[in-house]
Amino acid sequence: MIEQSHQPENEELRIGVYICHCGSNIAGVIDPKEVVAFAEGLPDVVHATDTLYACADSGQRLIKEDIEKHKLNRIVVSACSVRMHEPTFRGAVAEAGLNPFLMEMANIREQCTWAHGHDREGALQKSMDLTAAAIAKTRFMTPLDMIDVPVTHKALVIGGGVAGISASLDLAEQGIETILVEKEPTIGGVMSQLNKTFPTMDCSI
Amino acid sequence: MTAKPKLAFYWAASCGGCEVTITELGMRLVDVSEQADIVFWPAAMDFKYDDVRAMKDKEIDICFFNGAIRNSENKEMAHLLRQKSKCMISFGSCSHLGGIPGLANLFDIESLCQRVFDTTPSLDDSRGTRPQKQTLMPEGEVDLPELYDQVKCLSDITEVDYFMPGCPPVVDQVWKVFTAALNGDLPAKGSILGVDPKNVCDVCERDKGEPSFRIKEFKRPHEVSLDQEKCFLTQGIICSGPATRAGCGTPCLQGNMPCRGCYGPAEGIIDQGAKLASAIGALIDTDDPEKLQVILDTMTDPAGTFYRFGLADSIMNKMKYE
Amino acid sequence: MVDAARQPRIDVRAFTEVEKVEGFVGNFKVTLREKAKHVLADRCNGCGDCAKVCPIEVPNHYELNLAPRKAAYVPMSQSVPLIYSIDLDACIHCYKCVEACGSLEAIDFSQEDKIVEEDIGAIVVATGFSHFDPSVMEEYGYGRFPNVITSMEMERLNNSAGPTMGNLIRPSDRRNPQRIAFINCVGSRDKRYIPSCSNFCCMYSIKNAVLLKQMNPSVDITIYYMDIRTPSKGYEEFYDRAREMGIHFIQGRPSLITEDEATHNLFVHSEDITLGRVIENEYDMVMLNQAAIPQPDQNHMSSVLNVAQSPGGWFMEYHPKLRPIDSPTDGIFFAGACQGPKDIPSSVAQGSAAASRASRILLSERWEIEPIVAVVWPERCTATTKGRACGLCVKACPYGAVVIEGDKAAEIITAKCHGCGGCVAECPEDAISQLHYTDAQLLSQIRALLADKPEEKILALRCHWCSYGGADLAGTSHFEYTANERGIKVMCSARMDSDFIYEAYRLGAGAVLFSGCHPQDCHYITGQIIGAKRAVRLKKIFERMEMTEGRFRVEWISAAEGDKYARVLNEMQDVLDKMSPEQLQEEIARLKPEMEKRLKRFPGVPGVPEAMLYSDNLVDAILKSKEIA
Amino acid sequence: MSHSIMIRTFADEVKSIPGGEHLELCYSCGTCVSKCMIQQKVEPDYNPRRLLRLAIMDLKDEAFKSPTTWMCSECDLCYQACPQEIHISQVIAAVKKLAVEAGYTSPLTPVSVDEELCSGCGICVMVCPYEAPSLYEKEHNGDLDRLSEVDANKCMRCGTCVGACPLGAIAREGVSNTEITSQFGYVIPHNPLLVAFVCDWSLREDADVSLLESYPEDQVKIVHIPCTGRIDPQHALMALDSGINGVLVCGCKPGECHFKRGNHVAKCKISLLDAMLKQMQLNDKNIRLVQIGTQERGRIKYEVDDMLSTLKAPKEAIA
Repeated sequence: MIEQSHQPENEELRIGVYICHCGSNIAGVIDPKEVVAFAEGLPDVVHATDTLYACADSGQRLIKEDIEKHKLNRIVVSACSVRMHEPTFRGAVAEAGLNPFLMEMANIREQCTWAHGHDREGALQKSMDLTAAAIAKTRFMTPLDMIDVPVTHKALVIGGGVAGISASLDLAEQGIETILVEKEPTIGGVMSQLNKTFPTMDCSI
Repeated sequence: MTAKPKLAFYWAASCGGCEVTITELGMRLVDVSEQADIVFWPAAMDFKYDDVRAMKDKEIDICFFNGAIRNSENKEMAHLLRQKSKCMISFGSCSHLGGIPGLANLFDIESLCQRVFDTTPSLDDSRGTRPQKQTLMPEGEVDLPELYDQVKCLSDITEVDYFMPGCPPVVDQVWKVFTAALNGDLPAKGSILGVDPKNVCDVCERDKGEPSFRIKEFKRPHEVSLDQEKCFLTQGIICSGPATRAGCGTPCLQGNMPCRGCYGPAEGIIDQGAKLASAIGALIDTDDPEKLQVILDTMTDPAGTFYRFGLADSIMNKMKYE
Repeated sequence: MVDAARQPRIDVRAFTEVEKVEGFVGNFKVTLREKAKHVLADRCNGCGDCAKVCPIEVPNHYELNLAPRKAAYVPMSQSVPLIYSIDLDACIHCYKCVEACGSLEAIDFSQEDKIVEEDIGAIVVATGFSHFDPSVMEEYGYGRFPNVITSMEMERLNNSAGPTMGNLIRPSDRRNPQRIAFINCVGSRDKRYIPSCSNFCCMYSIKNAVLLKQMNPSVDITIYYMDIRTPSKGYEEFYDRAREMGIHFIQGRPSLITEDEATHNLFVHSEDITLGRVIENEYDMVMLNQAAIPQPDQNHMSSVLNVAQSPGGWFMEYHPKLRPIDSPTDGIFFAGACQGPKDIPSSVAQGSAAASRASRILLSERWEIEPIVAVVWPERCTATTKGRACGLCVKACPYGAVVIEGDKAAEIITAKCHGCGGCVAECPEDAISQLHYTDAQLLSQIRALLADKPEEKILALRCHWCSYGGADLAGTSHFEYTANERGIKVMCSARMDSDFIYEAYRLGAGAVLFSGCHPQDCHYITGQIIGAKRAVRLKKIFERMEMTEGRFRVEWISAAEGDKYARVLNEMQDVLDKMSPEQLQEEIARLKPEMEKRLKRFPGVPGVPEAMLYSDNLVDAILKSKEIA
Repeated sequence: MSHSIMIRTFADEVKSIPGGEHLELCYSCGTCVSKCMIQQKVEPDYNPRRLLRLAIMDLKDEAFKSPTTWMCSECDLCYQACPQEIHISQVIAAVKKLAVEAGYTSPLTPVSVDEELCSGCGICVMVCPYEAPSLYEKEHNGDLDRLSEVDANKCMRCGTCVGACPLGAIAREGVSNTEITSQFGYVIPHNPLLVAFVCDWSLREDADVSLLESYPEDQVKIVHIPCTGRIDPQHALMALDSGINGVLVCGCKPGECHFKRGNHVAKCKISLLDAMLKQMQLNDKNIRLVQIGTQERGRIKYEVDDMLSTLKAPKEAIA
């Protein structure tokens, strides 16, 4: 069972904030520097900057170096969707020795500049608020450890068409026991119904 | 001093409304009688057919003949009066177009008789009566007029000089025609007298239809509260005004009732009912055959509506009887 | 096919369906239904004697119903596994097959479906695609004009293993067609049916044209197309070859096919775009190149596997560019056309890719999962305070991960907890928290979002899997909506605590959106149901408070419904726009005491007082900082 | 929240007019061009796809002068067929609106109103699918006379108003009342067995048109009309009255009228006429309306043959 972990007593918060341009995807609608200026005025923010592509190697390197240089212990990245780059930035802060769960993203691309392209002022205000909310969350974030689970070494492939057969063969050839399930009485799928196939015009079966 | 012109009035198959119109001339009739002699007017005075038979040919100057030709008596009198008159005026809708009696042409004679003598709700029970050509009276066997199986217009059986439409012709138009006739101002033979140009819509003051107006349901005047200002068609009420000759002075419209078409087809219209179907059919709002049938079903009697006065003069009538 | 059958580590289970998938990465429990074949697999030797004697013939679905099969059958002679089945829907129980099978005794009419459970570490989904039925497009006359056929029918009609042994005939009179038209994009790239491109049909129709031309060079073939798309290696060259062979290409999408009743010849009406002229050409046969569509049971499979569907119904990958093989659920991967139409090379490549993604897990001894699980403060549980646990947390958990033993406080079994947060929000004593989504964290976020002009803002609570994805898709598709939206993410609508919503209104929020997955899409089995019940309760409470309708809105928005997300937000903005500022302020002020009343216990939650204190300062800083900026 | 879109180009202008929004979705597949019959039957330069293209490419002047701008009758067959669901007729209407605002006028000759005959009854205003006619007042002998006038830029020449006008005040070249009635009936010494009023759009295939024209004149007389909305039941009755045995009205299938609703108008008129013939105990089978779909190749011959073989004089059928 996992214990509720607590923030170390009297830990001084040192938050680093990164506002991504994402080329013109974000910077084409709002001025990231304005968000930086805004973030600098918030409590515990010791470093805020904009960056052309936070997810690029250079962007990640910047964050890692800043963690060292400014002794940052919380990171906020205002960039794209967590579905896009949360693993990237978690990896980056972890490499700098920070617990990956002390990084928080604000989605100012998909859910802001892309959705409010014709309302620049509205998008700017929203970017600031989303960044502030991420900063607020980091204030109460605690280091967390991944949970470790065992693995059953057996694969299930659902569908016996060309993709399923290919996956099954590759799995099996790596030594993995594989169950290939097909709802029809024969495997082969659509491919087996075809005459010759392009571009080599060989037989499909 | 020349002799006063001689006038005759006769009613064949009609309701008598046309006769009432003439009496409605009131004191102006006195002027007429000063300028002309009324030599035959069975509805008002005691004349016998034999009096007419006794006249010389063309002795009557003008004969106003109202009513359709329904039986042998109507026909015989029409021929007789034609023979005795210089000028024959087909007076009123029945004589002109068959009128209301003409609607009988929708049915065969036996089913009409069944309705009248057997199944009319006011009858206690049928005695199977049918009109007879001869009947036995104390004085002996009498010949009765024969009922024809078809109602005809006056012009169908004899030559007519002028037509004067209306059910009945309105009194002001009658006076105009009388004055013109007495002054010898009648137009070319075959003309229609006592009418105005174009159609009823031309003189109707109501607000006309709007673009893309369509009829979703036909209603009868008693089923709705009618707007005094708006065109009847836009209220879903069939109005015969578009295909009907002007001249009546629109008493129906002023009484907030739609035009019934008694003045007959306006100039340029060959068949009043078919033309009305063409105009009003184009206003029906539907693109679905089933819905169309539902809308048509709201019109209880299309032939009776579109040919209310003109059935006996219609092409369909010709197709049926010729 | 044969390789798969021969590979000893592949266990081919044909005629089998997946009924249920439970568990998590490395530890799935899968229920399979092995449908009864009425033939014993270990005894059948595939000799086919049963089929020879079977007197019943029914259309063979595998041959697109162009040829018959028996009630005792294999769909094709090369079936893998080569085990016959008895189709009981067609069988008349004459038992001739039993006789023919003789001493093998492979036929068993008493056989029933078998339910099997398997422990699985990772799953590759390769359920493939289906074909659009062109009979709904009346303009092409499929189903009414006998000589209009589909591309799959064409496959069987020119296949040497097909019903005509590869002799292409036209259905109306069995003559060999001389003039054949192929129509591309039938149903696809068509907003009325399938808006997307089906990927492989261009090449596919060129392939069939080349094939027919090779078999009979005198055949005249015309391909009607809108665009020819040949993006992969060797494809353009193949297209060139087809042109050189004399196959005609007409750019122009036919609007209509008419048929001569006597000859059953067909007339294709189209514009020749290059000429700008309407043309009408006569053909003996027309082939419609049908769109690829998701499998008819794709929705069902999506529920069984708990994976989302993209617009169009295909399975939705974790990320279209960066993680195209992964499903959003760890341990489940997609291969082939189930994720979107694909040609054979891509499907094969994806099969390999999925195998490789899966083997990362399958070849590891252990696997790490995110620690976003629930934790209990035992001292706050009623078991401790009142001597008896209320058990609401146990009821809320879709996984049985919360247990209460005797008079002890509730406990979370971490390995079973998926981290939906339902128990956290349901606990009346606020005795449970969720790591990484604590009340303190979420509260400070809410207060930061509503710091500036809260009455203009629409606070949107979205679940991670669906509605957050829907909001992403709205952005990706550039569906614009009001910039007054302020989004906050939790894992599941089950975590959306009433207190958050009361707090938002107490702070003066203009409107609040409560949005999660559709019930069948919920990533946590029944998490959405818990959230939905709470949302309904809240709705009633706000109704009783006479809150303006629309200021609290509950919507289920999937990751594929970007348009809906944008529409809902714009509608909510309309609600606010319809109120005058005074009216809104008056209502906010009127309801504030009501909200405070309901939030009485909230400050007692561990972390919340600190969060309140902190965010008061933060709000000041935000306002000041905005002023300067 | 609404965002005002800047209008910079002609395409923007078209898109800013309701109906024009989806202009740029067009991927030039040509479905609209071949679904439409105008190019095939009337105007070789008619091409909706190209008009959309002209608009997209800001070729304003060419777009305004294009016959497509003026000849689209908004039948919407192309809209139903468009895979991009572009409401093409509305896009064209948007271009036309701009063209009219810019002072361009329709090259089509509209129907004409004879002021001497018009009574201002407003029937034409009500029946027109294009809102082309309107009523206005004009001084005439000191009185204000109400008359109808036709907006030449709106009139598509379907003739529905011509059929409905009670006084024959509206005419369209080729199908005025006298031009129709001079082709058969009382004025012709030897009338055919059958007179067929054929809508020019109902026979999509040229093959069908030639089939129809192959009947000898003494069997079938074809009266070409722009739309079955033009028919007048009077003409049908006159035909029968003058000794012709049958009248066939041939129009487009419901939903496929070239002029929006002319085929419904015809259906209504013929249904009314049928009802009256039935009341009169006349055979209503001798007047027949057939509505032919775009895919019903060869049906016209079947219908004409069927009618010729069953024709009976109306009077023979009296019950």
